[in-house]
Amino acid sequence: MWTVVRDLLRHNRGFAWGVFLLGFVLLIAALSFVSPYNPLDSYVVPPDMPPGWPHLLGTTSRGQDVFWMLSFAIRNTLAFGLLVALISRLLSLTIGLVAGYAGGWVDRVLMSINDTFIVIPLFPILVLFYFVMRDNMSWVALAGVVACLGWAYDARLIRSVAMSLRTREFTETSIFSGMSMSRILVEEHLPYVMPIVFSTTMNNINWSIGLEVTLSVLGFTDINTPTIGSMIYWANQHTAMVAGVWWWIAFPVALVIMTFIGLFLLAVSMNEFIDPRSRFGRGPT
Amino acid sequence: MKRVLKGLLFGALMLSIVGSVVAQELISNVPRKETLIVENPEGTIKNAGWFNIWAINAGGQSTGLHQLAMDTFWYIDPNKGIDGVWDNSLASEKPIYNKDFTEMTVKLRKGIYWSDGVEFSAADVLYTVQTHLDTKGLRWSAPIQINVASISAPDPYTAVFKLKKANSRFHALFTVRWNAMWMMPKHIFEKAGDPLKFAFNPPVSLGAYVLNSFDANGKWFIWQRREDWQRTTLARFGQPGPKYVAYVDAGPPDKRVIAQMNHQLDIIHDTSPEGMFTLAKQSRLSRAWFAGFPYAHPDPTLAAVIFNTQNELLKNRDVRWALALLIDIKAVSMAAYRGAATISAIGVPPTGTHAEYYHRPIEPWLKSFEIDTGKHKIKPYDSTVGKQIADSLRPSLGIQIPDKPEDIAKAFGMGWWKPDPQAATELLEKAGFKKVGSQWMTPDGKPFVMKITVEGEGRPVMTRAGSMVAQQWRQFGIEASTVVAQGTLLERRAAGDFDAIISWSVETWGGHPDLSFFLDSWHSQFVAEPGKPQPLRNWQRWAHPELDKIIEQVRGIGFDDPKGIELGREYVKLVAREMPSIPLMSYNVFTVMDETYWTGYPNAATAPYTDPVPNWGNTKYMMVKLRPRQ
Amino acid sequence: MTAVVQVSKLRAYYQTNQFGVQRDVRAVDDVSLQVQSNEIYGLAGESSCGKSTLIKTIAGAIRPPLAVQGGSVVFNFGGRELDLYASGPEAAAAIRWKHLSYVMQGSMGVLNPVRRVRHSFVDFAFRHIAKPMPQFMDIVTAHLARVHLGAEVLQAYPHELSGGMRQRVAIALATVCKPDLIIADEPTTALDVIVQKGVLGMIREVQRELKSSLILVTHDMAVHANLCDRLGVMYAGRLIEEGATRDIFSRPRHPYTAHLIASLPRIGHTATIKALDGAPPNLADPPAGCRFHPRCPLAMDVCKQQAPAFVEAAPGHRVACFAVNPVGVM
Amino acid sequence: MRAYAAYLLHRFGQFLLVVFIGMNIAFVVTHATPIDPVEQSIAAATAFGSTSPEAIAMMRQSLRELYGVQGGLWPQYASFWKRVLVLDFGPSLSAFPTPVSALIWRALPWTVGLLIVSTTITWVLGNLLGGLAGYLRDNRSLRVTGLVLMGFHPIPYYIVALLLLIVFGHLWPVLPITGGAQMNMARGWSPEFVLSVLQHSVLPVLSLVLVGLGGWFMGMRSLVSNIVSEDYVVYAELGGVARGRILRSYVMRNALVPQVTGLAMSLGGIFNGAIITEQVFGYPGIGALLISAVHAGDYSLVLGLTTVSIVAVSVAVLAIDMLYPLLDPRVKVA
Repeated sequence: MWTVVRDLLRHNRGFAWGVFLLGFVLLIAALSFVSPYNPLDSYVVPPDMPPGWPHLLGTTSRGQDVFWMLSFAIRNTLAFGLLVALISRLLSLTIGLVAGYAGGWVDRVLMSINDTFIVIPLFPILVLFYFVMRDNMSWVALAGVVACLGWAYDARLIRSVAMSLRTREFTETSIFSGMSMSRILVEEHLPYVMPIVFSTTMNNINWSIGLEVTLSVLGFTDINTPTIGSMIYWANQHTAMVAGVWWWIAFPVALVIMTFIGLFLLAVSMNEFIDPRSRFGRGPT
Repeated sequence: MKRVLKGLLFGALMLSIVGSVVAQELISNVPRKETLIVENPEGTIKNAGWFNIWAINAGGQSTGLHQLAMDTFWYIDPNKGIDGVWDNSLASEKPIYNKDFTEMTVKLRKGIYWSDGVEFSAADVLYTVQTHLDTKGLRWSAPIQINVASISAPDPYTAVFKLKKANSRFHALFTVRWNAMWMMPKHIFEKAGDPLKFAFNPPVSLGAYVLNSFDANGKWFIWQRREDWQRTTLARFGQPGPKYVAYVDAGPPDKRVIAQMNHQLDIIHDTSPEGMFTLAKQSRLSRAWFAGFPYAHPDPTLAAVIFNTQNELLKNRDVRWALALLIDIKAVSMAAYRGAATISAIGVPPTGTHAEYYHRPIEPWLKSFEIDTGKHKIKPYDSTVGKQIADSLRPSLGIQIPDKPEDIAKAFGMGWWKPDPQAATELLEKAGFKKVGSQWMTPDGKPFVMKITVEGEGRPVMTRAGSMVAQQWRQFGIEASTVVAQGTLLERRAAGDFDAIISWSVETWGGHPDLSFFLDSWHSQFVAEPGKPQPLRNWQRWAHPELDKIIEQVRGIGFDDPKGIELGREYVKLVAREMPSIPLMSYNVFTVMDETYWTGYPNAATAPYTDPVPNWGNTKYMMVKLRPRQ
Repeated sequence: MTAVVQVSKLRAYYQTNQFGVQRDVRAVDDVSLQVQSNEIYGLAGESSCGKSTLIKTIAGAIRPPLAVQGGSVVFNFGGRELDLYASGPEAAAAIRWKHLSYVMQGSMGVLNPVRRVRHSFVDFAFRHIAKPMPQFMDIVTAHLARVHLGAEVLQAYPHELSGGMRQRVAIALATVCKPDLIIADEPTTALDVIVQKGVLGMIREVQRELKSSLILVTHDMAVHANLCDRLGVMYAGRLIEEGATRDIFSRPRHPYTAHLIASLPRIGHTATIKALDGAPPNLADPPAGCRFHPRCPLAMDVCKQQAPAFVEAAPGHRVACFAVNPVGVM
Repeated sequence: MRAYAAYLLHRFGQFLLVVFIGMNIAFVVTHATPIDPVEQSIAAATAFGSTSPEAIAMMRQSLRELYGVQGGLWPQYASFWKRVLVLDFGPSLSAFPTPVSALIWRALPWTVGLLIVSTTITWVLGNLLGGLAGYLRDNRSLRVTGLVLMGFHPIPYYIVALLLLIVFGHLWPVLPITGGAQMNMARGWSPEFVLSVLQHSVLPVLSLVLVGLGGWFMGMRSLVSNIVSEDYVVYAELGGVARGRILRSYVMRNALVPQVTGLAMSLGGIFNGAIITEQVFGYPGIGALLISAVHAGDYSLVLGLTTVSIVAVSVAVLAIDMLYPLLDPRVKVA
């Protein structure tokens, strides 16, 4: 595993860049733990200061230090992405493996549902969910909903791998040796699909972060939790762009773009490593 | 290969050319110089082709429809008015009540015509009222059916309302403050069938303008001055300036600012303080109500922290007062308006004529006013807060900050409650709360949680105020946070679905001292069961015998009876003691007017003749003052 | 008799670069041979001895990681000479199919899966035959008859044809322009025996009619025996014996060749053939000296140090073995 | 032929399933909303004026009758399906009594236009460039294009739209940043109007295209770079078939097959993008309508919109699925 990472680092430019970008982003996120300010408090520093010293990235019109806000924001945003990825991985793994292994009508049923979730326009449904849950729509809840809508595409990939595994003789032997389906899936098949799971995770995190930002900016989330989205939301509330407080929007956008490209490069390079025939169909929402 | 790539580049080029080079006029077929472009805060009108304003929000109303095409008996101006606050519009004189207020007679002006040439007469009044009596679910059906026994027209220019019960404020229904019950054209509606299903497109106008064209997707409405504008009530003040008036959906605040910088939007309805400052700095010809800071027009609306007093914890006056004493109004004014707020300590907005009727006379009482924290008595009022705000802004903003006390009072308000955490602690402990570590606990030992409901993007300024109040409570050890109820705020406010909400339960005429406009609805007879929807405007769901007594006395006296002011002051003292909602400031609206094409907009210093906030029906008076820039 | 193709000192390696580790697989190592016009030249050897690579290289069908390291391939079509790797791709493209055609190993996948067979003929042959479309189609149909296929296959999609039919379509496609040289790589593997016979017979007919030369690669010595005029035997990327098929079968010089022939089943031959022990060498680092010595029954010390030269042991019969003639190359 | 029939049947079944599941989610969610359209209307109608409390009680009653929002869940569910089948969603509650369908048809053309134009551009351009990039591995300009496109690919629609808004609306204000066409211009096929519509669609389309291109580009590129090593391509080159012809009929032609499936699968995502883009650029499509409908607690409109969008997307997918066999003769029930 580590040798693989080392080799990738040494010989795959995309991977190296991805690691670099993400490393940077993570560093910023980590800094939030030593922040001198409480992210919920406003008017703790003079407002509207342009980037410079002591406020590296300037201050917001709410009297918050952009740099430290950013560190909290990116931390929460990443946490959100990870949570969504985690939950949706579980779903897509179970469904993908079972469908691929069981085949037959089980597969057909599962995949029909799967394709449904791929085709349905999710955004309207997400917005609706917000209005049902209103202020109970904490970002954890949101993560739950997003995850439940975002597993389908990867379940398909996993299924295709699982199908090929099914025909391998080691599967046959384990069946003959009387292993239960669940054990076969977990002990025999899981290791083979792990690589593809990793790479899809990156794309999934990207996708979910994209949703978080969009929803927050449109005011469809809890604005008390600082995230990249809610930062931009507050900036819009203060018409930061026209007021010339560009640093309030520019830096969050820049950082989130870094995150996207970083994760994305990882996904691409991992895919090249696993299987050169991989495709990326889905655009982020 | 190369060829293909070249082709692509070329395509991209064409795209940008389509975009840039063919830069067009803003509006086609209408000369910009003769057109006033106004923001309609309703945004995009879902149902653009619907002009039947008597059906409950079926279409838009501040699309120019109720500003330019509607009319009714009287207008009360939130500021000074063109000649006096009161204007007899379709009526030729003030309402005439019999002595026990069970009958109201209205004398109508002669020579007023609908835009299709039919004369306006008592017949239209009769038809309008009768239709509302006969039809359920029209906008004003309910109040008419509750109040009116019958209506008659002894002659074509007189209408007599027989009322079911005494009501000294019945004329308020026909007195425009933002809007009022508008007159229907009999000759159109009687042919139209069901008045609930009739679109009234194109609208026949009783105002000085008539519809020219509108966007099927509801983004813009263009009105045109009537050829026979002399035959409308506005004619008394001369010819309206703009030949065309366009009401448009100007998009989010930053787009509005951009649009005005490019002189594509003459009147911005409202923007963020920052947007206002940007325009003041960068757009030479942009004007606001105040020539300098704080710019904004104070609407006769009192923004407050409204408690749900049916909520167990908040039934106790001491708790409410404690929460009030934790607020530093200066910080709130900063957070919400960057200091551009007009604060008020009492339950009346510090606007229009109210300062001289209420704020100034009441101040001595406020200064001596005491509350008992259980341990000792304190005098919470600090008369210098307004001055403090002005002083704190002067270094950064310099000369545009007034220094004459009365100017400061006009711009920033007078005094407010001084923050007193000590007293708050004592009050809470008196109410049985306990502080455990850094966290306040309720009498039954749960953490003291306060959720402040705000409207979010809908009302940025109020959202910002809410977050600041939450922050101050949080810093004191109360688990406070804001909840965004975008779009659902009105409904949640009515349902009492909140601990505290940043909104307003006090709205007044502005120009007139009578408080019944909101006060009447505060009577305990209207307070809804917990969970049931509360009719406006007693959102705090607060009942008090003394209040009921005041209200009943107000009902008994005339609209202009000076005794009304006395009763008003009683009300003010009562809510100061009880603190059912914490008054913050007037709702300041950053209406920005661009003088590139038009001059003569209203302003505080030289022309306070009306409220510039363009979604007010009263803004029709602005049209006659506007003149093209020479 | 003129040489249609002249291969000299040809070297072609598979170069892989796995995470910085450079590996050369010397699939074709210093091979020289020539093919006369109107002859069938067979290439024999175990699988993965480099024969496929060799003819790929001759046909110029090289894709990375395969790369030519040295030597030359010179064609001579009707007096016009062409050095494949010296002259540019245009020149190479010009001779393709008109003079030089190619039947791929396992021809199953050589037809565009999403287009009808007809289009393949048009794409490949139309411009060479230079006749208006109707005549061209007649010619193609007639030619298909030669390989016992009806005109209807033209309208079919590849996946609608059986393996045998596809193979025959491929052969028809390769021969329709009457090229001077046809290179056939295992044309009959993956076909069942009956079909094999038919196809081979057919290839021969066609070749006889067209008077074109044919390089035929197969590991099946029997096929060589009854088809080829001359035969070259490869081992571990090198040509180790070459001569008239008759001579080689009657008197194989090289112990490896001998073994190959011996392993052919013969009627009335009951004694079981003792299998050759050991496996063909890893071409990434082949053994020093004669690459066959680890498995050779007659291996001598010299075999371990030096590689034997590839020289005439008899007229028109070349061998690389110290046991035959003790000449080495440094 | 029978294979084709079976295939079609299967796809159609899938189509029905998508619609069914989608509808149910929409129905359940909308009916779980705590928003009461009646209270919304009353609140909106009386927000400014002075209305006496008894009056409001009366108003509430009559609106309930008017809107007909009484009745249990099951009757509503039944009537919901009836309405779906005839595509009539009754009157909009936030624009009563105008029928929902009227509002939708007014907005739909804008969205559909936006989607068709942007998707076509994205898909064609992306595949073209991707194909070239995969075939001509070492073409500098293509490499650069690829990098740029891949840079945009992972960025969410909102951010890209925001960037465009700032650049062309604020820093270099040459393009309209709101609305669908110029104010007060007569609708129709007059050159001015068409031009104006084009001009207003530049930014929305651009944002959708920028985000979309990368996916197709990469997909096509990796497909092509695999296909060039397929036997039939190698063989065609040995056969001296013209390069252009090989690229078109052999490489691209085969790579398109999975890309078309990809298109069908990504339509949903693209639609989401359109909604957001419309919101950012105040484009008069159904995206903006949907959001305002949700704000207004207008069940019937929200339901109508969700239904229409789900059906529209699924129909588009079905159409693509039906064309698919023309592209790939080896059609089988997948």
